[in-house]
Amino acid sequence: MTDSALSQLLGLAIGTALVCAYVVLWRSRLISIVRAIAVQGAAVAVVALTLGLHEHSVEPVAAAVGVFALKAVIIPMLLARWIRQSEELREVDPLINIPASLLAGGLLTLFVYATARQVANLGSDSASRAVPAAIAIVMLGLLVMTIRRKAVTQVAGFLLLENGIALVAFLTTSGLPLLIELGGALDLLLVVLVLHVLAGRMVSAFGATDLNQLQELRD
Amino acid sequence: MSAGTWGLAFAAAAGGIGTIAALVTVGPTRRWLVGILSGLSAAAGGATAILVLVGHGPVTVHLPQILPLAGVELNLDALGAVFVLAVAIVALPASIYGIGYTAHGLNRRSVQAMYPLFIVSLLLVPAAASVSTLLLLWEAMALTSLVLVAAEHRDRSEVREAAWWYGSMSHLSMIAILMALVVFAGHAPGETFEALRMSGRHLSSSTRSFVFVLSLVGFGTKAGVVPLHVWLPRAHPEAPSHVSALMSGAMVNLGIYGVLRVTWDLLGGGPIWWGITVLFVGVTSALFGILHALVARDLKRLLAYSTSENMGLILVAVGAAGIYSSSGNPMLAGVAITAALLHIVNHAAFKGLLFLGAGSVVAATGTRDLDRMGGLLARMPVTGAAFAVGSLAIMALPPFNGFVSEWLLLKSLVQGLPASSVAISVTMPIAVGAVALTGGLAAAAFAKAFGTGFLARPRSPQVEAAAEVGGTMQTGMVSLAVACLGLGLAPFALLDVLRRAGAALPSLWGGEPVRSVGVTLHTGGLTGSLSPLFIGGGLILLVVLIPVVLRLLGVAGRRRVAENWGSGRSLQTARMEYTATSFAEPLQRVFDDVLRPEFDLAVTHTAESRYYVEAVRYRVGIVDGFETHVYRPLIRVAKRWGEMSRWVQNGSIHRYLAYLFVALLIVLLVSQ
Amino acid sequence: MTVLASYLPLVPLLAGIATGLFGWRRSTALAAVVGSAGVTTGGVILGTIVVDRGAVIAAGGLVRVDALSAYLILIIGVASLISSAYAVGYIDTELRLGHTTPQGARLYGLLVQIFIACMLIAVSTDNIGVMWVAVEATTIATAFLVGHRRTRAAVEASWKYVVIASVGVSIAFLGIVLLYFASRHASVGAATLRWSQLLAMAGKLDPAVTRLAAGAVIIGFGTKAGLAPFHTWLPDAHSQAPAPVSALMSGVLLSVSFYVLARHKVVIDAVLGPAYMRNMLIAVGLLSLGVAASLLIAQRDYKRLLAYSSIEHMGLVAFGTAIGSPLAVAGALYHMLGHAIAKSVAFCASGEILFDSGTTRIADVRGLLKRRPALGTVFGLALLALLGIPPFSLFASEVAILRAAGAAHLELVMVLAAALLLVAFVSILQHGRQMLLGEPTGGHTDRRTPAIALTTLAIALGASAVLGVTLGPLDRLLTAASRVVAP
Amino acid sequence: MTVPAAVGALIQVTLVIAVAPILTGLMRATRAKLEGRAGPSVVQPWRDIRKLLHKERIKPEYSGWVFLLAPRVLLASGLMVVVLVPLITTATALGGSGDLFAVVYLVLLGTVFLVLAGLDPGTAFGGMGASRAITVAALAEPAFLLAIFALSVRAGSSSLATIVDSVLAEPRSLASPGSLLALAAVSVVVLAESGRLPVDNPSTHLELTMIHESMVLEYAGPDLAVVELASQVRLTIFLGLIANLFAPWGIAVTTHPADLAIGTGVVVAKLALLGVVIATFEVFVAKMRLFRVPELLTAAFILAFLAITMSFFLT
Repeated sequence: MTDSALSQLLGLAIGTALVCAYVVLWRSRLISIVRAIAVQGAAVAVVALTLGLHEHSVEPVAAAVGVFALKAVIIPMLLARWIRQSEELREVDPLINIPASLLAGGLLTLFVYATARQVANLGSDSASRAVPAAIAIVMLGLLVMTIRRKAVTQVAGFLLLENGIALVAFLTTSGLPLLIELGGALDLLLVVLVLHVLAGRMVSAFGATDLNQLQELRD
Repeated sequence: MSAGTWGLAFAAAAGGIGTIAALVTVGPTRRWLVGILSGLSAAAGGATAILVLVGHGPVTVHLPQILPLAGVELNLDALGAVFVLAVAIVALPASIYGIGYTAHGLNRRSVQAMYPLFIVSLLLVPAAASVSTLLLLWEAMALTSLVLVAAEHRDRSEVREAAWWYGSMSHLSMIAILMALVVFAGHAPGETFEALRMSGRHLSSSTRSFVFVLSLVGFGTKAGVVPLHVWLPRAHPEAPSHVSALMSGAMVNLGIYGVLRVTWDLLGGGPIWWGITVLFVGVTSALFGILHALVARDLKRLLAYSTSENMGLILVAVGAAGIYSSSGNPMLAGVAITAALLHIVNHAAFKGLLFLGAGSVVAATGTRDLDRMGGLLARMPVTGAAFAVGSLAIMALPPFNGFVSEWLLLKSLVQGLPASSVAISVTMPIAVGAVALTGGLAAAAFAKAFGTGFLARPRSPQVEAAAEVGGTMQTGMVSLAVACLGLGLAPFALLDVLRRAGAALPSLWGGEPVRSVGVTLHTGGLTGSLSPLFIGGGLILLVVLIPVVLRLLGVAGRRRVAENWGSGRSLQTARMEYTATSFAEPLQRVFDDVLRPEFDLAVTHTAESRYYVEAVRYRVGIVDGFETHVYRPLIRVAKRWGEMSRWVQNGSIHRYLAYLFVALLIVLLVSQ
Repeated sequence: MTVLASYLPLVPLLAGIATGLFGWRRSTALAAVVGSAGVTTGGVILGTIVVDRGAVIAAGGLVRVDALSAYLILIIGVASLISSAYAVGYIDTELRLGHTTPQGARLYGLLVQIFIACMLIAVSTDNIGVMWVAVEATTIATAFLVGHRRTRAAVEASWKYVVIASVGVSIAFLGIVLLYFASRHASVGAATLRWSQLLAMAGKLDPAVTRLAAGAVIIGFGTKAGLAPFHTWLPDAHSQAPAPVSALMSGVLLSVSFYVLARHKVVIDAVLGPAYMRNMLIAVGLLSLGVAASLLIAQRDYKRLLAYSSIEHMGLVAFGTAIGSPLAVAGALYHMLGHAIAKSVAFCASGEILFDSGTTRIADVRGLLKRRPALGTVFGLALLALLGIPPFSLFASEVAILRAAGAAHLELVMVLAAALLLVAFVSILQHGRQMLLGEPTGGHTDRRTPAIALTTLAIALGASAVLGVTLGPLDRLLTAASRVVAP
Repeated sequence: MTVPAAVGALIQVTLVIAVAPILTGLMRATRAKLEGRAGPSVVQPWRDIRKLLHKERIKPEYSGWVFLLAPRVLLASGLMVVVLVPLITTATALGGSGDLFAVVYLVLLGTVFLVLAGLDPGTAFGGMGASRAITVAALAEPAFLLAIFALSVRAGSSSLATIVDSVLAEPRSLASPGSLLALAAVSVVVLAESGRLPVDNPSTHLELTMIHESMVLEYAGPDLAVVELASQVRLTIFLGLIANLFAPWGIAVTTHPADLAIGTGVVVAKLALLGVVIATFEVFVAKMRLFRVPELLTAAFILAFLAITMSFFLT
């Protein structure tokens, strides 16, 4: 696995991940958001795989398989089933309209590139140069959660955040010790499950999963 | 363990056992046990104080394992001993008085358990010798007195309001003292007063002024000086009377103790503007306090405002001492400090007596409103006589003790200084004028309190049915009355002791300020002498002699009871008497623009014609100026701040996530 | 002893599994109490050993109990003892009043013990990754506990709690990853997540990356520790959760999260020097005091009032740790213990008040001292303890922290903190006065508080008072623990 | 407290008791003559006292021991001041045991007991008089004490004998503006305290206007005699104070019988002169409305204040 092939493949995977983040920010149909999350999960798995093969160690490869199973298959299926149950297909009117949120996403990415330079130039190889992109995905995830009204979109934003952090983990350290990776993945799965159960209760209590209704508990 | 340490230990132990007894026993045994044990604790504290004052040397106790991360340091020196003596003078009679007084529905476990602890904390605060110990005992005193103030919270809503005001202002006092002493300790090798004393003079002048101002605010709040006095006329009247006697007679002194200890002992004195500030605060407190006492209709509220006034007078003496010491006359400062310390002990005696008297009146009649009292001297002879002695003492009239300390206070202000600084030659006359006016108005206020309260005829049925109070309450009052007369006739015994207390403040003492030759007191500086024994004795002798001379001149002994002169009208009713409001009305009109009373006059005319009046309703309310113009707006601003800050937690999850988002951006920016 | 250190978290797990299998019965409830007592004694034993012989390492370096961990285990033990002892009566009453079903009670018993186990793992592990996983697990365990009562408000509270806490903790994970990344580039083959090794190689870690990691860690674990501006989930979660759970969360979960933050502060200070983290923590600490004080003024709900009081106290703990001198850190740790006890008692008592008056609005609760003297006295004393009134221990720790601030010449900051504490004091006193004093406006239920609940709360208050007077043997453990954070 | 000093004091007390009623008689006689009336003889007050002593003793219905004690305290405080103040000789009996400040408080003691006596019977007139008397006394206090401050600053001591000696030693200091202002202040205060005309009309019987009289309305017989004698003694003391503090020539410095005789004669002459001056002043002035009295007393206060600050700046 030559260096140039590695950096091209990494660039491609990181590029797709970043594009998926923008798709989530852009689309208002929930189904396409879920599909974008699935694609991004796959991209993270590809990054893990390439790094594993490049460093000839088994751990990242195993992690890649786990990530693919969890973030490209299981969780998107869960989200799709969730959307079908709640029959809410479209994100109605988010807090900030679509063009403005895309603009904000762009500015955010520039900002992250400007400030997160020092992480990039610590590691010399091509992987760590892509870290600012991963941090950008984290920030975009947080932006989606802050703007969108629907419960599903907020969970999608959370998943963007998690994928971003996973990317940072793989790019900087080609995978944390397996025990931590496993713990993290299990926690992520449980969080999504919990949110799914809570969304079910929210539908029964509030009739819809519009987060703006959640303003009764205030000071 | 020296005798002094045994004394303090016994005082604390007696208080502790008293609390346990209060929790365990029930009914009369509880009242008696708490009363006796608290009295014992006070007596032990007083004995220790006297031991230290007669030259036994300071009592030091060092308990490192108590109070984690700090340890307890106690060191009772001569200065602290004077204040402990003042506490003991009030606490012993008040405890005996409490035995009878708490029989009227106050015999609850929480109230009786806190009373001994309150006395122990009062006794120990002057002995504190490190920052943490002082704060611990200060808060313990505040907590125990808060529970006692809120004792009757079920019966009256004002008590709940008073409890909140008192709790908040005591904590303001504690926080201000904490800020001052913590900053001071920051610049000193340790937190004990010894360490502070060593580094006191080497601090930068800005730090010294910071510590001075904040400790003045902190201790001034507890002493009830004017801008910070608002809690005093609310909390003292609502507390049970034997507790308000303790609070007014003993607790407020500790505010003065704090100012003396921090400013002129630990900081070792300071520039002249310190003395002038303290003097100015004293003058305003004295005048403001006595004016509101003059127009108060509620007896205990009148006494509370007069406490503010007396603390003002003491601060005038302390301020004068500060001015003299910073302008290089330590001997004159000595005279002023002796006056302040003597007035503290005297004030403890007569203010305690007055509050106990008021307590008996409230217990017997159930009302505190002077306008509804009257004729109590006939119905409650012992309480009446005791209250008369207290009133004459607080009016600074011979032969009682107020006269001696007021004389010494005036002598300390009247100094023929060559005009070393314009400040002195202007402030001193103003101070004398203010003290004199306060003295005059005090005479008016307490003539009103005793005159309209106890003389003439009862103006309401419940006062008509009043009967004398029980034995223990009478002993409490009579013992304090005897103390007032004793201190009045023979203060020289106390003055020798006060010399050692004054010497404990080197920055405020020099030479031989007050000598007592035989029974006559001679003051340094502008010489003048007074022998209270001769004047008092002479008065009493003459008062006894005059009827004898009349008898010799053939005057008949028996008296015929005759009707008062009603300019021809025969029917004289109690409604024609002068009440407290009417008695003080001329003076209230003279000081109208200071008091700014609220009038409202409602005249209802008869239906037929406008020229005939059916009923006239006249209501005059005196509201505390500072409360309406300083504290109410502050509370409104705080409430608005509270309302506006609810925007932070408005329930929208998007806003909450936005906080995280912004925080992350800031972190990215900051970590360049 | 290594066995005790590594298997201590199993004790609450066993109690949890027992409740899970046999459902909520008197026996399983008492098992939980025994479990908590076991944890406390474990903490005491570990404490005495660790003070003499230094850290105990077990399970191949995964578990490392030093003085700080032992101290936190003790806090967890004490708080869970109070909460589980009170829960025995509480859940029975909930079952009787129909607020919850037997399945709900079973789930409650299981989840609480898992929650305690996760906290024990978090404090006794050496690996910062495992700490993170444990903290994330506590969020998941408490998610359904907050939503225990299935009311609209409970759903809303749990949703906000899970979302905000998870986002916060994920950001913390970013910090941990960056630290791991810095350790990889420190020296060849030295990539480690073990705290002790990270501390050893602190000199070689890259400052720039550590600075970013520090920011992420403060945001992440600050969210779980309830520090402003990430505190927003806390008032909702603690006011909706059942009383014993909010007692546990407010009392000890905040302290455990702050413990993890303190661990990271030690490493980061070794790399960047004390100034960077001190300024950030002082800012966050003062912001917490400010937010808590201003939201206490016009507070209308007594459970939220206790929640904001937690934010205020955690702000003070952060302020103490930020100063960094041994006295300040000892004061902060001592404050954690005092706050855990006093806050647990206050929340449990608020649960009883809720049963008695049926509402959490301060305006609707009147004359508590007259209608329910025992409950009123316990709640009143707990409030006084939280206000930092002697003899309770919070007074001594507050004074110690402010004294340390004075000694560190942070006069302005200390004055600001003291002023905010005063505002909070006055507001809480005002609300406490309205609830406790005066004439009651008619009691709602004739339900008498079960005796064992009140005795446990009284014993806990007694312990807090005793701790306030003298630390006794605990003093050596406290100084050793503060040595870990402030060498 | 030597034996001759005791003799001097005894002479001083008997002298004042003898002279006081006659002084009041002299003042009434002068007023009568200036108003064109014949007027009673100078000795009339003594005759009134003798008459009252043989009258029946009356106790108002609702009053207590305060009403009975007040006259005795009033007279006792007056006589105590006589013992302290250097009228005939500076070596008075209890010379060292009191100074000017003690005098002020003894006078205040008398006033307070009189006020209480006014309140005790519970009549409207007594209350009205008491309220007004305490108002005047309270407002006169600052001016009185500041005037004393001015005098004692000039003499370097507040004890009366020293002040008199210092004026005797250097009479030039009398001409200084400080002592003139002090004289003015003291005289206003004396008029207010002793209830003379601009503040209160001693000879009126119109209940609504009088202050001093309405308080003693209920007294009769021997008690009234004691009260009358006491107020006359107070007036004599005040005039004696003004005389000796501002014109002390002729006062006996030693306790030699010859000097005492001269001293007595000089003091009687000075009192008579002052009495006549005040009487003539009262003829030409009308009683001031009660709420203009505070302005008068504030003026006195300012005069005394200037007296002090003047002496600071000019020395």
